[in-house]
Amino acid sequence: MLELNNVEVLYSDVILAVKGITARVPQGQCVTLLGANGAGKSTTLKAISNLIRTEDGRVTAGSITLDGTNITGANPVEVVRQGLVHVMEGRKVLRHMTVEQNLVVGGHMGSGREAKERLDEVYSRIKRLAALRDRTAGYLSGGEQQLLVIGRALMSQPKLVMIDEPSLGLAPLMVEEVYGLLSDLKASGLTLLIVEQNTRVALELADYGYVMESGRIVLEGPSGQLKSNEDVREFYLGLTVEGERKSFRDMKHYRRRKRWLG
Amino acid sequence: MDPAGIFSTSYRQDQSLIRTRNQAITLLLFIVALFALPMFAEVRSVAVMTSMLITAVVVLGLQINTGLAGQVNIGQAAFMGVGAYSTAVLASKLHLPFWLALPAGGVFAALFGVIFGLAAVRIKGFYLALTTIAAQILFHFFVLNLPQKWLGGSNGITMQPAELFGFKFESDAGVYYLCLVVAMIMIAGGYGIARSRHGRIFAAVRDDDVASGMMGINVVRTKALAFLVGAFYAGIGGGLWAYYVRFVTIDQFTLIHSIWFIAMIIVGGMGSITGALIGVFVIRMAQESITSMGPVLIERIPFLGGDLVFAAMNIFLGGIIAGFLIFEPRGLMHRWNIAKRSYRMWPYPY
Amino acid sequence: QATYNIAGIADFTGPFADVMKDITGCRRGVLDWWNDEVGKSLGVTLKVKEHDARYDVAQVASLWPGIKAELNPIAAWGLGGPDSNALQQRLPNDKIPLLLGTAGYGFAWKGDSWVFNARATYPHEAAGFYTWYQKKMGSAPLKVGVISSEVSPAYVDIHKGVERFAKDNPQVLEIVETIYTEAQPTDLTQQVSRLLRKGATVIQVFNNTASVVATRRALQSLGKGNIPLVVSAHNGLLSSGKALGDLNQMEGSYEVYGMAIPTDDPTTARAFFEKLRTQYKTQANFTSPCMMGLATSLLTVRAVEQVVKAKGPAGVTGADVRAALQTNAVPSERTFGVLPNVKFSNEAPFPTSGLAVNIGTIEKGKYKLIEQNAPVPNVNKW
Amino acid sequence: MSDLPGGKPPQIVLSANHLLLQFGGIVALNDVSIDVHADELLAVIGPNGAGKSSLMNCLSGFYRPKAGEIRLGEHSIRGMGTHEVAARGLARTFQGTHIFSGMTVIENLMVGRHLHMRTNLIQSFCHFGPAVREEVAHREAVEEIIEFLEIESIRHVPVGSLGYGLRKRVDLGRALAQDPKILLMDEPMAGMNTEEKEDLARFILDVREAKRIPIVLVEHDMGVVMDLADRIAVLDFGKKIAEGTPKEIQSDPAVLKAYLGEGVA
Amino acid sequence: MIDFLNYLINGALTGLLYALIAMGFVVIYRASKVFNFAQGELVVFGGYMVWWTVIQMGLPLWIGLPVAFVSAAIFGLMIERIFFARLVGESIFSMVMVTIGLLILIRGVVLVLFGPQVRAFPMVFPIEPLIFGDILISRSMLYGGLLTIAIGFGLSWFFNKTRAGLTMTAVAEDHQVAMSMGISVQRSIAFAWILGSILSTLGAMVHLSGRSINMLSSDIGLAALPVALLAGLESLAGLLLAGVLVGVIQGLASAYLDPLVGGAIGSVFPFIIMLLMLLIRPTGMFGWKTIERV
Ligand SMILES: Nc1ncnc2c1ncn2[C@@H]1O[C@H](COP(=O)(O)OP(=O)(O)OP(=O)(O)O)[C@@H](O)[C@H]1O
Ligand SMILES: Nc1ncnc2c1ncn2[C@@H]1O[C@H](COP(=O)(O)OP(=O)(O)OP(=O)(O)O)[C@@H](O)[C@H]1O
Ligand SMILES: [Mg+2]
Ligand SMILES: [Mg+2]
Repeated sequence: MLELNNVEVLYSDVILAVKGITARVPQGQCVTLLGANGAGKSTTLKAISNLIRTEDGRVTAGSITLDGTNITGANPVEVVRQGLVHVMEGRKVLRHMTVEQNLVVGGHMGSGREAKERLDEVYSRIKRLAALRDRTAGYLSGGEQQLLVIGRALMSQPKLVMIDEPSLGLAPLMVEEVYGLLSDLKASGLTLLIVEQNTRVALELADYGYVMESGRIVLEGPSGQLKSNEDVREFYLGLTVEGERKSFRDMKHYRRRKRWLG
Repeated sequence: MDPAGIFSTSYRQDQSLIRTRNQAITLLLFIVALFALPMFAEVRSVAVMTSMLITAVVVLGLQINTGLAGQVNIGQAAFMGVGAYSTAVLASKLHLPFWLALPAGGVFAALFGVIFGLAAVRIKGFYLALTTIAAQILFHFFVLNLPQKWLGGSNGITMQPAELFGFKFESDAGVYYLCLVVAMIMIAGGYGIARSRHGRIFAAVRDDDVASGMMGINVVRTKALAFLVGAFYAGIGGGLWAYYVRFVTIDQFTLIHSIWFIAMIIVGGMGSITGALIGVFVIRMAQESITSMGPVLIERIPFLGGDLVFAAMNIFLGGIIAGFLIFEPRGLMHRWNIAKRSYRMWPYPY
Repeated sequence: QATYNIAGIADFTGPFADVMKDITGCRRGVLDWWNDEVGKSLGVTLKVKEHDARYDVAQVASLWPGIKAELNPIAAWGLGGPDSNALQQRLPNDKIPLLLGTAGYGFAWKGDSWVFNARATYPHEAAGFYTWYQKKMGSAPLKVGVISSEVSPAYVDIHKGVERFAKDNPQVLEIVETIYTEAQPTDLTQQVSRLLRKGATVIQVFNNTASVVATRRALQSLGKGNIPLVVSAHNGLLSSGKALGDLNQMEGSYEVYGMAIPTDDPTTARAFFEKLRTQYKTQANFTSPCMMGLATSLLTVRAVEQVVKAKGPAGVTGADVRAALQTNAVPSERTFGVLPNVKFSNEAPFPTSGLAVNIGTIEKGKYKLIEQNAPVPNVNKW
Repeated sequence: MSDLPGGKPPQIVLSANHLLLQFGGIVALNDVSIDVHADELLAVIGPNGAGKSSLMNCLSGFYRPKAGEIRLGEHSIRGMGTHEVAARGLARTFQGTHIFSGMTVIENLMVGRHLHMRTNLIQSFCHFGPAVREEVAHREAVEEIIEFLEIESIRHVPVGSLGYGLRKRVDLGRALAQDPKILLMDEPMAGMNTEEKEDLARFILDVREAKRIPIVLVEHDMGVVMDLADRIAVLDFGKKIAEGTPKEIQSDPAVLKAYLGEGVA
Repeated sequence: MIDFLNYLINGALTGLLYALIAMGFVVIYRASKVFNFAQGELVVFGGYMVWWTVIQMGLPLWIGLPVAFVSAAIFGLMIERIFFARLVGESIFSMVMVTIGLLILIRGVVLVLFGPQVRAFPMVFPIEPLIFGDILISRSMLYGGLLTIAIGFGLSWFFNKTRAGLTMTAVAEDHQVAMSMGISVQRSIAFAWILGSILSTLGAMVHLSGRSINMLSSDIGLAALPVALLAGLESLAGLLLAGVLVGVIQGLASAYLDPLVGGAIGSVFPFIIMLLMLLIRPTGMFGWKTIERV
């Protein structure tokens, strides 16, 4: 459905943040993009939705296609109209507007009636939001905001949703709730591209995963396979080779293995 | 920034402005050239340079206040006016020597500025920017309506030329040197402030005043300080202006002047001292060349008529500013930095 | 043929842009005429070059040294405030006289000046009018309402001067109130009706045309169209009339200044202007701004004549021109009646003795001269 | 390390008593009290919206609690401005990123040194002798931290262009640059992968060892909390529902219900 | 007493005129987050459009005015096309600064197109005032005032209740977020400027009806500024209240204080009120409070 082939992204004409990555998100599947800080995950998503243009960045090489149509450097508005929504890092709610207004705006495309229906649909999917209708979004707690931005994305009836770190700063129960939501979205046939740091839950949900390091894809494969990959186990799941969790207290006396051999 | 291969070997060197010998030499030559200007350049350009230097001082203040500390200020001309009037009053009524009257003017302007600095503590963003317009209005009103004896009201104040050890700064060249020396001190100071502790807390408050507070920065004081510095520069500029024209009236310090000052820091690039200087240069050059183009055009194509030609000039001026913003919204300095960055990476493309 | 330059400072993009064309046009016209009919025989040619200073002191100040170096002028022509503000202090060193077509200001009332206003101050001119009008109306002192503004210090200077004159001459007039407006007043009905309730029988509007229009409209909407306004040269009856739609709307109002009134009446000034337009293709209309242009330029050329007659065509300097201006009276006929007899003294930048003003009005929709050379009483400094 | 040698009662560095904080209808903090002992790491956990950040904000003087008392060392800091609290030696890092995005990493850390710098405006203006010397001196201090956090490579990079995780690291560095008496950290590990969490955990342990300052840590990653914390306080709906050692907390039914959920442990 | 009533009523009406002009600011702000410094110039341009169609072309009002509004709208659109289309995604700040460039530019354009002369402005509203006993009210101001109230509430409803309005409000919240939702920031900005120009033309119509127009007419923009800030830059209905407040205080001040002071103190009052109000409520009476979560 979504295909990137060796895409390069350049910020303010000097910083090459993504150095040619190739990836594909098949229809109806959930793909996750893992990687260290500054690996270029968010950048990749911004490149797809072409929001990088607001940060003085641009795609300098490669192509991005959605259902066969080339959307490289397309107007973000077009991208959304094509059915691809980008939920940005850090729960970007419209802070001064109420929850309901946020959702209404999310459904700004299409007729008023459709919007109304979708609104009810979202409320029924995400029960919490219904209760918060008239609260000012800026004052919601982290989890509520995360649910809100996802709900807002749904308002535009997307075919594919890209979510940047949905579990960022969420409490365990909240993480479960959010991923619960994501998995039944997936079940209802929505295609998902998720950037995550919380590798465990991400790999639970995802069918396929990519691992980025400093702008390149260094590892990819079906999530099952990734889960069993040594490096992923060590660096992303924090498991010792024997498989039980390392204690964070041992960090001091622990030397990092040379990584990503082969 | 240094070309690839050159690295700083000490923190002092890493912090200093001038790193390589060539940079030092260029700077030196430039300064020499400035001092030699009246000897080779024709009168017109000396006069233009003089007004540029004065403007530079004022705009530098604006840059520190707005570009560095992020407190947008559209009342800079009013601050300049306060300085000019204070200097004029002190010099002509109390007969202070200029080396006292000039700084005093700066101080008075600074005091006036602090008032708005304190307002800036609660009022932020556009709201602040627009309240500083009030400075303009209040300045105008008070000068006109306070007793004539104090500020001359509608009469304005006439002044004698600045005088030092019997030398009168009266000739065009004389005034030029006066402005040059003062401006160079102020510019050096500008760089000093920008690079030291104070410049940093200004920028900190600009970027995130909540976090700054928790870094132990007294946000109230810092904002007030920013306005104080900015207004002080404006005041010094005003004082120079007073000694340049030797007659001050309110209509020399109007809102439109403030707006031009803003335009200059934009074109030059927000937050950079050098940028401010570039901005002043570019805009004043544009203005001057356009005002001198006018008469020429009229002589060439008389049927156009003066009104049309000169009106068209305004379109150019506005177009220049807008053009700069459209094609380099972050100002010339930003373009320059990018150039330097890629130059540093050279020969690698990115 | 010796050629001398004159520096023309113009304001094509500032507040006086609207009157600029006529001023510069008529200034040039006079030079064309003079070079052709007088200069040739004297062996002198005069040239003017205009610079736009936007009525902005900063512009004038930074332009001037260049102009001076480029043209080395023997005289400069300006408009008013900013020009004299920027230059008055340095002219004595530059040794170049600056001539202005506007009336003078109180703040310029200083001795030994290098600035010359063709006319006395606005308060002088107003005084001339009120003295005449008070006699016309009978014995009781006039009740005057003043519309002014603080947008420019010049306006403030004007009403301050007039207030002073009223204080010194209670038998002539009493000012019921001074009202302050913006550059473009919104509805003035309230303020004007207040003036009327305070008994104003004439309203002085010396600031700008917009204010004249607003005041006039206020009077009309109050059904008091018969109350006369008195205006000056820069917002005269013609331009105000045009701004109102047609001259009739200024019916019964007056304009006053120490220059010829640009009516269609067959005056010598009119004849002179016709000559300029027909013979010298002058691009301008016969308006009060044009009069300012004529006044400045005529004074200049007459002064130059004096100098040349005295020391020959060679080596005429700005100092000579100033000396000639200060020493020689210029009788009215030498300016084709554009100006009354003008005699500068060393005590002020404008003529202070033997002053007279002309008064124009609209009568039955026609713009006509109603009084010539009305004497100006003594006005004290304010 | 709460059981100090000699078993004498732990010395209390920071204490908040019966804090009450409201926003309109919402009660963000409801009679919350915590003590921070010398040289301990106190973790504060709780569901989203429980009031953890609000607590941090009260402690650092950003929010003014309606009622309650806050003491840093012996004197009360209630009602003080944030900069005064900071001046008394309290440093903090932020949930989300609150760094000075317009400046480079170095400059950010140098701002952290602000409290310890003395040059006045005039000296900065001249930028000679003392000003420069002070700059250099503090620059050395900052370089140590940079080395410690292993961010040498991005020294001169404008922070605005850094990824989320690196920003958080700079944030920590800035707090350390203040060399505080006590350090509050609000979700420092959010948005990091396990490896980076391990690094950060290492930094935290190092800080404790090197500087021996108490730390209050708000964090959602149970693994981190359970491993690093000496004591844990649990907030829920603005109330403190439990406090104790990781062991106790892990087995506390109320906590399991409100926060951990049955699954995690 | 009657005087007092007169000042009160007319002050209120003048205030509503300010509010109408200020609406230009707010609409543009509310749909693009850009504060337009060239508002006064837009007013002048709109005014000249009316002058041009009605006086110059001699069209009857009922044709001339619509034509004027349309051409003003086109002008607004052109501004967006030429200047802001390219700036989408750039910092708000640079957009705001572009309006400063516009200010200077439009002045030039107006000078070139319409010349500097003071022109007669058509008599859009009948000149004779309404008279109730001793109270007299200028019709242009009264009708203008009523119009302003209607528009104020209308726009307020549009921006707070309708989907289209909220969508633009989203743009005012954050361009990037709006884009991520597929909202066309560009369209929103275009709309803002079109609406802004139309409102300005309306303002010019009320302000100048039966008076005169030239460059200086742009000062009204400055006079309206305090009203916009007093109300808060996001609030449309609030403008009405703020306008009345400012208008009345200014009216009374200039009526009773000017003579005492011997100066135009009335004209500084709005700014003083504004300053005080902002010190108490930093985002005006009804503006969005800044949300600071740490
Ligand atoms: N606006 C920008 N300008 C310049 N460089 C940028 C910009 N945004 C990101 N970068 C650079 O691009 C690289 C990738 O950043 P990105 O935000 O995509 O990382 P990430 O994988 O999302 O990290 P994190 O997990 O912390 O969010 C980083 O090295 C960063 O320095
Ligand atoms: N400035 C504020 N104005 C209004 N309500 C606020 C404000 N700050 C916090 N709140 C409310 O107080 C409650 C506690 O918020 P707080 O941010 O402290 O929770 P938290 O425990 O930090 O949640 P998270 O784990 O998501 O950070 C929330 O309901 C929030 O909506
Ligand atoms: Mg990211
Ligand atoms: Mg929190």
